[in-house]
Amino acid sequence: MDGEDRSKETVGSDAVEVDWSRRSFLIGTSSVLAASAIALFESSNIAKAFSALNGLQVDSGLTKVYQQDYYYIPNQMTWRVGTPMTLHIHNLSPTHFHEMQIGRGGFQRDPNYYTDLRIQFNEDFWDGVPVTIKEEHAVDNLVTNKAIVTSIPKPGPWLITAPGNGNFSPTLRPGGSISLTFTVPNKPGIWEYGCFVQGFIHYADGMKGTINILPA
Amino acid sequence: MADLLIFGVLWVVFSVLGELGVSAWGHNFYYYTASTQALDGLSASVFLFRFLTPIFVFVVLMLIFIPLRARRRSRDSVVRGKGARFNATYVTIWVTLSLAVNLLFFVHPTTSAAEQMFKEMSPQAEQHDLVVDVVARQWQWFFSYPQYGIQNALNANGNNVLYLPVNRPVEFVLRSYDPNHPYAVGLDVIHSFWIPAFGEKMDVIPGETRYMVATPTKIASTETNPEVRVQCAEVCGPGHPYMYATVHIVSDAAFKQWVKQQLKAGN
Amino acid sequence: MAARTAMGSAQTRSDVESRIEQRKMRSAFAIFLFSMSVPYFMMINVRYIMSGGFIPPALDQTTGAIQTVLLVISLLTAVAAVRRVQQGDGRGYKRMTDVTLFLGGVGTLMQGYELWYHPLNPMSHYGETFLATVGLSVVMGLVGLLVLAAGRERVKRIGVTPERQLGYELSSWYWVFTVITWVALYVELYLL
Amino acid sequence: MSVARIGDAPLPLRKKQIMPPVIRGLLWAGIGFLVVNCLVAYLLDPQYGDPFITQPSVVFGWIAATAGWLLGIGGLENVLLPSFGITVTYPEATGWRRYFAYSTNHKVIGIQYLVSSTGGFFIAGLAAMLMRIQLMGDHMWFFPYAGQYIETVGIHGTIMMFSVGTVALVGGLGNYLIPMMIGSNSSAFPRMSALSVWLVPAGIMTVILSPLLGEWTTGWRGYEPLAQNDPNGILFYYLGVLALTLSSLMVSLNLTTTILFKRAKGLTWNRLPMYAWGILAVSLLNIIWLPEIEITFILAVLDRVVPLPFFTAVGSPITYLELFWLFGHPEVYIIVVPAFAIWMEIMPVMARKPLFAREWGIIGLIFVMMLSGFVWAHHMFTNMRLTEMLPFSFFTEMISIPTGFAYMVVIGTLWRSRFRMTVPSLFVLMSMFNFLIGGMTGVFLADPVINLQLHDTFFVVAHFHFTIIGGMVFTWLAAMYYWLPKFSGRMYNSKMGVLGAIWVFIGFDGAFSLMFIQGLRGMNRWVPVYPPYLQGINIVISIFAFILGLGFLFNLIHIAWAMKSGKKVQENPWQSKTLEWQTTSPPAEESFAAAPVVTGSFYDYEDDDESFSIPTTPGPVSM
Repeated sequence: MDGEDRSKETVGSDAVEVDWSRRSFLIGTSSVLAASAIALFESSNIAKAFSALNGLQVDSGLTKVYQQDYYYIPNQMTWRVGTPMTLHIHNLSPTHFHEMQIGRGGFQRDPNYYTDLRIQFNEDFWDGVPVTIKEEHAVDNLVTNKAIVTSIPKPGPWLITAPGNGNFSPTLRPGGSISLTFTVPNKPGIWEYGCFVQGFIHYADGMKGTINILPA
Repeated sequence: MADLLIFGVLWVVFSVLGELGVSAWGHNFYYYTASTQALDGLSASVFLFRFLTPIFVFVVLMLIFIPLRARRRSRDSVVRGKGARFNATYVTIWVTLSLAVNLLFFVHPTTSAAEQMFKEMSPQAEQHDLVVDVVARQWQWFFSYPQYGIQNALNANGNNVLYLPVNRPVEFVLRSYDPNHPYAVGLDVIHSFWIPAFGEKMDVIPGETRYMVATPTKIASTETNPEVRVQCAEVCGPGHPYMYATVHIVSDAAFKQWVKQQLKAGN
Repeated sequence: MAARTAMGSAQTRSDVESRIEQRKMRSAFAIFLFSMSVPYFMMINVRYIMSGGFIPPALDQTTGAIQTVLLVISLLTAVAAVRRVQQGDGRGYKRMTDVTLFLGGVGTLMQGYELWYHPLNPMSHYGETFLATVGLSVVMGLVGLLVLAAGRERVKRIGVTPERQLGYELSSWYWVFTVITWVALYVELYLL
Repeated sequence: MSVARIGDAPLPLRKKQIMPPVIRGLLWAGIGFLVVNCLVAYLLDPQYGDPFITQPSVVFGWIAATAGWLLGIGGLENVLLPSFGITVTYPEATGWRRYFAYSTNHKVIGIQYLVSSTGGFFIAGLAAMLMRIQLMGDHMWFFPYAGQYIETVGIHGTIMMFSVGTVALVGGLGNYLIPMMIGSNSSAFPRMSALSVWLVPAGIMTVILSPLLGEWTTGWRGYEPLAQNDPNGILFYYLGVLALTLSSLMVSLNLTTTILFKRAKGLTWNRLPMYAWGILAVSLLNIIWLPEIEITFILAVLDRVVPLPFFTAVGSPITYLELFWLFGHPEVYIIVVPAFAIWMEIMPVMARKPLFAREWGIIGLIFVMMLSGFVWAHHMFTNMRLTEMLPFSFFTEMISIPTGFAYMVVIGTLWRSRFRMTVPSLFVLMSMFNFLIGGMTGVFLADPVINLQLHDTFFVVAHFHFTIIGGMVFTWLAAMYYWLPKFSGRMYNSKMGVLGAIWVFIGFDGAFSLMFIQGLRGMNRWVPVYPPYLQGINIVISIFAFILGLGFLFNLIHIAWAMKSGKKVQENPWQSKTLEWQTTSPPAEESFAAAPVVTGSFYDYEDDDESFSIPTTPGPVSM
């Protein structure tokens, strides 16, 4: 609401021929359009190319996995058999619960009417693996299944050791975190990890990743 | 005058054809009805169809007939139209009729059917109803039967399932929270409880309790007709399409049997 | 506005024409203010939907009262600035606007202080509406201050002519609008 | 711009190479985003795990980016600095360049709006095609994840509603035509609309890029409390829509003032063109309801960023629905009211007859506008108290009466006319037919008992597509063909135009009338997977939808071709009497060399014969 338009008045005495180059305009706008298209549709491939550029980086020691709605950062890792590891899982979602199961060998499926939902992996990575819980914060529950679990923090009712509750899976409340210390067992090959909470929808919506475990 | 006559004849003919079509197909408007409530909605729809058909035919015919009749041919020497810029009779009839039709619609199917629905949902009418507690969470339905002590009705595969006896009013008590994480209110969103064959749906709102009443009229199940299923109708996140449950409408005896079996299974 | 300059300067036109033109601009400004008042109506509604007439005892009544008094004084100086500009007194306008800017700036700062160090729980129904409503007022206040500062700079650089007078007037009126809405919000948030 | 002072020797022109404004705007937007985002994310509000983008940082970064974009495109030199009294010469672009720069010419702005809208239409249309591909299967097969499909639905709806529906007929055609129709050479606030037009591409880009922050699954409504639960992409939904609605709000302020205060001499309220009435009605809706929804969206953003619990599960989720639909239903009238006005604008010209019962047409527009504020809760029959249903049901049914007046006026105008069956009139008839179906199915939805079955099914999807595509997009095409000679001085190819009309009509009616049936058979909304018994009908719908998409593309290409190399025609090929046709086609920089004076009604065709007279004293233009 400022009222005046003065720029025009002065132009007359100070005539300038505007010249902005057609080429820079075309290149600029089309590259922005191309960049947005690439950002939308090709971002995952670009990320893959970048991670391939980095080469094979084997995780050891403290390895952090962040959980978001509905994906993991990172969604691929490389481990080596016999390496001592501390897996620090942190749920960054402000609202949702997340878990992290590791397994392979196909899925147990939900035999329901018209959908094909995956419940959990057939083979549990943590079977018989000694795991130490180093710290925990806002853990909803930790199903130990057949893992050999020792807990440094005082185990509460969240530690579910009874059989029949599914695979080893720490379920974190929003903002929760847990650190698991273990030595990578002699189970080389490609493993998958995923989150199957909330009616198994998180996995169905892309919350998954792969671990390549190299032989020693 | 000739135009008016031709138009009138066409209107009557097409309206009659339309009405015949409504008679032949109208009862099929809901495709599959398995509750009295669906039948109420269906009869309201058929009534609307009956009344709207001549109106629809009138306007569509006008939109086709006039341009064809009044079309300017290349040999026309006169380019101007001849009609009036105002015709009190036409405007009066149009305005009166549209007002009358809308008032009628408001009185007849709208208010009368709504009153019927309110009556079914009144506390007196619900005394002998079967009460089913429905809990919606992202992205699952849970059903419990407090009158029978069933905590969480499950089928053999461990999926949530809804069993209803035929011809007995059911009162669904709808709530949205996560029974596995009742302290995590952040997970609650709006869902909508819908059984297509029952002809009604009701939203499930976090922090509130809503009710829906239905009286099943047919023995059916999701396997025999997929319109008999519980489906979430309000978008509730990526799991929304998977948020459904199977429904079985069974005879009274079969329902009692099912209750026993559920209690035995400790559900 | 640009159309006016395109048509030529004020000297070539009759006074009547320019008065009509000014009336048009004022009416357009009124429409603008009408539109801008919708958010305030909404926030007042939202408060009663969310928390009814509840006023928490923790609310800092003193700061609220002081900032309201400051802003009301700045409203008076803004009106005085309009008077000055109508008399063609650019220097007077600038002086008055300086006072308005100072008082308004302090008032808005105090609002910002309340927003930052609020004694209320933001998860409570009153707290959330309080924060959002005061926040709305702060944002509108900052815009108003920016407009006032623009008017002040402009008058310093180009001075007042009948042609440009309306812009100065309207920037002051916008501040008056901001203060009036704050007074309404103050009554609604602190008293009722 | 080359300027020579009369009487002087021509000045030597200083050549100055500048960055193209669009590029400069993008650059400044990028810099603004990076700087402010990093500032907030790393210094003011660092969060655990050092994420580069946090919710607060992206909000402030977006604000800085939008400001940078608007300033870079020319706002700095033309608006911000002058308002502080600082004079800078920023040369005005000429030729094709001015369409990509800040320009105060209402015709340039109109074209800029139209191009942005068309871009949004085809982007959102592409999203619709992707959805239809997925729906050809009953399980996830095209999209990897269900959330992505639902997000695509949301992007489709958002862009269609806020950058096409509310913009094309108001910001686009309104900015171009309204000043000419009322005999003015400019709109009331040319600098405001010169900036507001650039908010549209900014808003579209924001919504399109929202997946980068994370999928959001609320559809075009940003529904709470789901929005609080969704990943961060919802923030870009709220911010993008904020930019788009802000643009529409500015358009409305500008056009209302223009119509109220810049009318030509003799253009009394009795003579005001129907389209101006339509824009006036729409603008009043915009002026009231857009600030309302903007504040609602800001509250929703605060819910996530601060956080406050307004609309979360522990807050009052129903309040968001009320506030949204309070705007949401007027929104659909914001979309169709200008379409009604365009029917009444085109039809008398084609019928060579005075507009029948003009007052009733205006009454219809005004009453639709007023009643639209009383009907919102029919979107909420499934979640409101029973006792509250009937009043809203009543008003919803009553709003069909003023809507019907548009039909009454057009039918009365056509009766016993000399009707020219041209491509615009064909499109208008098709639009009226489709909107009629949309309106009639609305009667079913207004009935609470039936609504409880039909709500949130594809029946509703079909219903509102019939009103919006049928009512608005078909009319938009009619308007584009009708005013094409005005824009370009050239004419479309009749055969191609008729082909385009029939093509779009078949695709549209085929796809969406089947959706009624599909909804009745139990297909709910926002689902990429569905029970197998619905697959057959979905495949047929998808095929019709692809036909429709290609049809729109065909019309776009045809219109673009006709503008560039169609047959040249005389200035007033339709022999229309409205003022915008009393100028050269395409109009000169200043539409009217001298201010026109209106001496008669624009819609009196009855007294004319072949030699057609202009009801205006156009001044030097025609001499």
